[in-house]
Amino acid sequence: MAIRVNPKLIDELETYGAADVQNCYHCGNCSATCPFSKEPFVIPRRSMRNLQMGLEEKLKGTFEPWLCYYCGECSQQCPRGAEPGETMMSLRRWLTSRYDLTGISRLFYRSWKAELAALILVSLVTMVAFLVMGFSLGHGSLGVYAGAGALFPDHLVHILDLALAGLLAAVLLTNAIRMWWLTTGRNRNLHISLWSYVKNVFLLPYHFLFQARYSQCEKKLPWLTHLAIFLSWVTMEVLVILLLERFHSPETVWAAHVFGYLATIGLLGGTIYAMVGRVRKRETHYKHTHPTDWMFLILIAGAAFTGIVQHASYRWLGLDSVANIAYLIHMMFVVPLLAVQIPFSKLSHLAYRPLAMYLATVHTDALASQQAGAAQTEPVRLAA
Amino acid sequence: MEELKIGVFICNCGSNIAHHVDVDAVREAVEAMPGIAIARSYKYMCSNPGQEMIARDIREHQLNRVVVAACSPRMHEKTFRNACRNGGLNPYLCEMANIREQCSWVHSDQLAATEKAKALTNAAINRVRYHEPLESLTAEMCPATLVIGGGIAGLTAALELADAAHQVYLVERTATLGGNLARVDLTAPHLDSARDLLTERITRVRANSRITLMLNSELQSLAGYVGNYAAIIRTKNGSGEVQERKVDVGNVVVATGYQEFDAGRITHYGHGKLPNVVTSFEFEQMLRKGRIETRHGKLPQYAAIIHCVGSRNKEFHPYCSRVCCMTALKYAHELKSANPACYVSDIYVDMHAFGKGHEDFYKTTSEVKTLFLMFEKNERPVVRKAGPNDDCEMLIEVNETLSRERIEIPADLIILMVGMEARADSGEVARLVNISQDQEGWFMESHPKLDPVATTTDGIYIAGTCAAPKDIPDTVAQARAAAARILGKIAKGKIEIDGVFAEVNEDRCSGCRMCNELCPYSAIEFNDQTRRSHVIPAACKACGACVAACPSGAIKGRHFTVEQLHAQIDGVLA
Amino acid sequence: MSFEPKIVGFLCNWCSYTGADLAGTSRIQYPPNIRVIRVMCSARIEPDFVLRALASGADGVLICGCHPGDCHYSEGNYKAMRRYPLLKRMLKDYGVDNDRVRLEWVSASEGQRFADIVTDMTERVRALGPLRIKTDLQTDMVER
Amino acid sequence: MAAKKLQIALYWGAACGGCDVAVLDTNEFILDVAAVADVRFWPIAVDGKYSDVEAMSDGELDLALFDGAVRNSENEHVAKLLRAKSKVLVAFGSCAYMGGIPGLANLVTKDEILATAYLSNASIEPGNQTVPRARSAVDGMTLEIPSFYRRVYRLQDVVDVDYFVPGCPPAPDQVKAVLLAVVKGELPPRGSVVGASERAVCDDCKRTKSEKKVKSFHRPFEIIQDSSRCLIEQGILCMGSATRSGCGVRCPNSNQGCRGCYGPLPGVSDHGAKFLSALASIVDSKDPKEIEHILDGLPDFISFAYRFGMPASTLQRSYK
Repeated sequence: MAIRVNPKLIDELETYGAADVQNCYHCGNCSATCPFSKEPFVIPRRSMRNLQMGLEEKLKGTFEPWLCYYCGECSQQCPRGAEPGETMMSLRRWLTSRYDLTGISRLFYRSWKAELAALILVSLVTMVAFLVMGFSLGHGSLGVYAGAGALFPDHLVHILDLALAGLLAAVLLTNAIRMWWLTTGRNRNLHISLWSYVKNVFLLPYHFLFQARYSQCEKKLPWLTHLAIFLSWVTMEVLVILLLERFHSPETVWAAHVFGYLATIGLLGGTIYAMVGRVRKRETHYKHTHPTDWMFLILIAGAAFTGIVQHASYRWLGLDSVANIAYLIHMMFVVPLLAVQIPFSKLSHLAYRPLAMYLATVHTDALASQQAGAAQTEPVRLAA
Repeated sequence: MEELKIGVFICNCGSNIAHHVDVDAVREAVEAMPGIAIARSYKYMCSNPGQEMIARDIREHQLNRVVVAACSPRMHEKTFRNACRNGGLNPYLCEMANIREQCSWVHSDQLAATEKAKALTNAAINRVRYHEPLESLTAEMCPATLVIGGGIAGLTAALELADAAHQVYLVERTATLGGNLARVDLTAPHLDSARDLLTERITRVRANSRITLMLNSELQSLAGYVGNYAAIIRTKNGSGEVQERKVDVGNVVVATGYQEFDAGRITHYGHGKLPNVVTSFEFEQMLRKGRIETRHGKLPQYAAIIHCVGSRNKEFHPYCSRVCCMTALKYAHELKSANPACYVSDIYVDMHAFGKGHEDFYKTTSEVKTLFLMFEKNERPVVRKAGPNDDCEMLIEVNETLSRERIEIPADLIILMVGMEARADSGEVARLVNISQDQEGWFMESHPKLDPVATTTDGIYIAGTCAAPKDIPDTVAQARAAAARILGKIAKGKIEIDGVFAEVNEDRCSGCRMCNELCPYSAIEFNDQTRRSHVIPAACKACGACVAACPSGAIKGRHFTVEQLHAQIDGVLA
Repeated sequence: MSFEPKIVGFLCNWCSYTGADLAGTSRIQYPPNIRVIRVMCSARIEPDFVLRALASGADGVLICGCHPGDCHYSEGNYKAMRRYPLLKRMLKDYGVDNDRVRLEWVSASEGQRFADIVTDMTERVRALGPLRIKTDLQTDMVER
Repeated sequence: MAAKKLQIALYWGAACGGCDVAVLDTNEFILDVAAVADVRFWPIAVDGKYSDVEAMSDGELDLALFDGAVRNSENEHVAKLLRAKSKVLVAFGSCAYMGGIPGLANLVTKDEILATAYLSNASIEPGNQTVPRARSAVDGMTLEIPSFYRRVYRLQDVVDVDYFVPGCPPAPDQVKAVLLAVVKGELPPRGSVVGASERAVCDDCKRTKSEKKVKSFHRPFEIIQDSSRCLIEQGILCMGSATRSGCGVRCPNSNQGCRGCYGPLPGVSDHGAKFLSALASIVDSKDPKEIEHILDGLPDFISFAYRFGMPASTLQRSYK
């Protein structure tokens, strides 16, 4: 059945950051240089083509953009300056907005003012909530940072963290299922055995933690910076969720704190490096910056910095009230970061990328077995 | 017959001949034959010393015949004829024996190769005994030229000739000048106006006193040969009655152009049935009126351009019509500039952007967001009316090659890039001026690479799209090339007719007229008064068909007479 | 020593002679039994030449021209196409085996084809043995 | 003193006697000849014997007209005898000049001829099949008859011939012209053909000639002919375009195609091959199969092409 061409889709993708896609005349240089473009995936040319022709259903049905780690080689090779790298980035943004049923992600990507407003709103709400919680419910005082009478007692913060984590996990999970459905579930002629699903499950945590695929790119530095930021962020999460009390105990438990310091350095260093890169625009993947990229970086950097201030003022300077204020501001960065960025914006890729890797392997196995079946019918060709 | 003094020169050609043929044995075998004044062998006969040796021997030994046993006559016959001429001997008194391409290179057995070389040399000697000196004839060259076709090619050629102060008769079938170019608004890739190109030419043609412009006229007949053609032109004036006028010309430039492919022949495109499917020329009319709109006066939101309509496929024409790709890009630009909100899809087979500035033009067309869709040339798209809930007039279904998807393209207006084909009446024009056509009906040039504007018939030149599809720069270049060739001949004043042609011995011709119909160049005229046939030397191409067929043996094939060939047969079997 | 037939070849300048030259430049080997006479067009070859060649000692005659439609003079080869079958019928009545006289179309690019034709014809005429018209005519004049 | 009378002789080799009759056809003119010439030897008309000729001195005869081909040893013997005895020996008529109708025998072997004549012929009763032999014993005597050559020769193949007069038979006025030329001594250089034109029959033929394109060949009786139009254009075989004129276009004027008895034009070495070349060239077809079909309309073309000149053809006989 013929698929309807929709020339208007390109205009829509321009709002997601794509540019000059129409210049591509399919010489195939990009796919030739892309290290990940191997059968059955043609990265980035197939997506460029489907985008040019406005085949929305096809675009929604592919996870190829998630297999691209924006090394920027393709954009350098492109004779027509069609920026395939940036197009793939914009496709990831567009896909994120497709997976999110609420439509909020689409709103944020289409107008950065909306997203900024949302962020500010959420951070204000967080501030008010914490203050109300701190002064009224917990009867804490500004001057006390830890222990009984602390402005923000550990157990309250825990409840808040867990609640937030649960909410985010739920949202992410629905979007991930929708991603599975769009790319694999509704695909009639792809028969994937349950065993194949189970067998490859280990890929999810593996890619989540190590971004193994990113390491296969030619230049290793981008992978390392990303890994540093990511691991630091995970460490912080773990520390905050599990060892919060230990942090607030008077003596310094070096065994935990050293991880804290490392994670903070990783987060701060990585984000500053990324921001400087995006300002200088020397590497290809830092040439084009979408507003959402800025907001994402600013939030992390802000969270990390305020984290340090809070820790230093409490741990080293003993200024509890300053620590409390710092902690409040810290939360005003962290909550919007988690509440907005994860489900509706850039950070959701932490779920989509590992899932894409996993699905890629599952797809390849399924296709291989189907072809194997087909291979028998191929006429055998004896060695020359 | 004067006493024969034959010089035989046998070439080693380095080792090419000497490697398999014992050259000295051949020389010794030939030396003793009657009439041989001198027999030599030499390393490279075609070298300057080799040629000088021939000239010197002719003078010193008063040679009146020369035989050169060396490579193929197709290679160096001219060289050795010149050598004889330099020695003061008529060039036609020289004969070659091919003992390289047809002997040493193809027979490794040295004994057999040498025997064969002897036989071939002996045959050449036998033949050269009967050679007669031949002089090339000259004929006056009439400086006037007939140009058929008033398009850009005809206009350019006419101007070029008239500017060189020569009389030109420009014959145009229709009432207006400009031909196909007059039906075009802008030209690719610089979007300059076709009207400006033409008006400049037409005003100069009308102003030039040396160009006799004959509109509504056709060539009725053309008789004679290069330099001496008599053309009869038939003109229909306003009131429908016909006058005929005879003009004498030396050369003819055929610039009759092309006709567009009838898009109706491809039923899938629905031209003629769906109102908004237009051909490129119909779209040009829209552009000239300055308003791009569908038949219902609506600005098209979706426009589609389909390439290769009638070109590059098995069913209609295998060749590429060369100009449609850039014209299609021009339309994409014009559509977008007329209505920026219009989504243009360009459905093509391959993008032939071969000329100057074409690739950039292709790139800028991409930049204005034209959607390029490729299809396989023999799997043409199908156009159908869209359904009620579609937001477009028509849908084009095609297998898109780049994405290997079967797609449907929305279109409110479809422009068919119709290809070029030979004019329906090109057969008559070809017969009138006695030139041949290839199987597609295009006129055949004398040599596709070395001689593109001349034809195998001397004095008849072809320029522009009547020979093959081409764009304006090539057409103008060919028109000027044809004019230059003619000016070269006019400057010489006389035309040289090669000495080799057929000749009727009127004392022997019985008027049986067996030969009249055999000549494809109608070079044999029958004189009703004297009841004798006569060969026109200039028109005769020396194929020898009439010589062999004349039952009285009254037609002599100069340089290929019966005596010469009989002698060669006996010689080769000696 | 096996019988070496003498074959006279009449080749047209524009196609078959050029094809034979191409066989040369490509060094395609073929038997030396053929001796080529160049004419401008196969239309110039008269049946009389064939008979004269046979009477002068040839064991076979090969006539070559351009493929129909390729003739440099546009219709020359059609004349050869018409004369050859009538000559072939006459030769049959003369008792000369039809394999001894052949008409073949060879284009300027068919060097290999020319070599194959010459090889094939040489073998066929060798199998037919010597024609011996020349010697027979000489003995006619002596013994009655 | 009265001019010495011309001594002339006529003889007939393998002939039908038509040429001798042609001499008489000059009607009263023969009396003028008789007035100026003595016919010393003319087997058909006067009683001269071989012994009379053998008794003559060499060159005694001023003119000898030899008609008929050389088919057996007697023809050759007399030819050599007359050659010796006469100043001018003329091959008179197509048989002597080109082999004529008897010459067609060269298409078959001597044995086939004898078998057809004496063995397998319908009119021979079985058991009475005797084949003539050069020497045979009859009534105790040996009977010698001239030996039957294995092929037919032209006069010039056995002796030197001074002049050739073509025609089967030569037209009476041509005979008269030849005799007058001899009487007046105005003869062209030795070896040339006399009594015929240097142009083909078409030159004198009154039929209108236009461009020649033949789609099919017919026998004269098969179609209704247009007597004003060239025969070959109507597909009727006529060798006039390749044959010397001089006969007064007798055959085409009686709606019958010329058969070429006056021989080829000067410079043409093979009469039949030349006509073949012309005829085939005007076959109006470019398709090999259609050409073969058209040529099927010419059964036994060799016999038509060399009807009067098989021994004069390049191959002279068949090699079956």
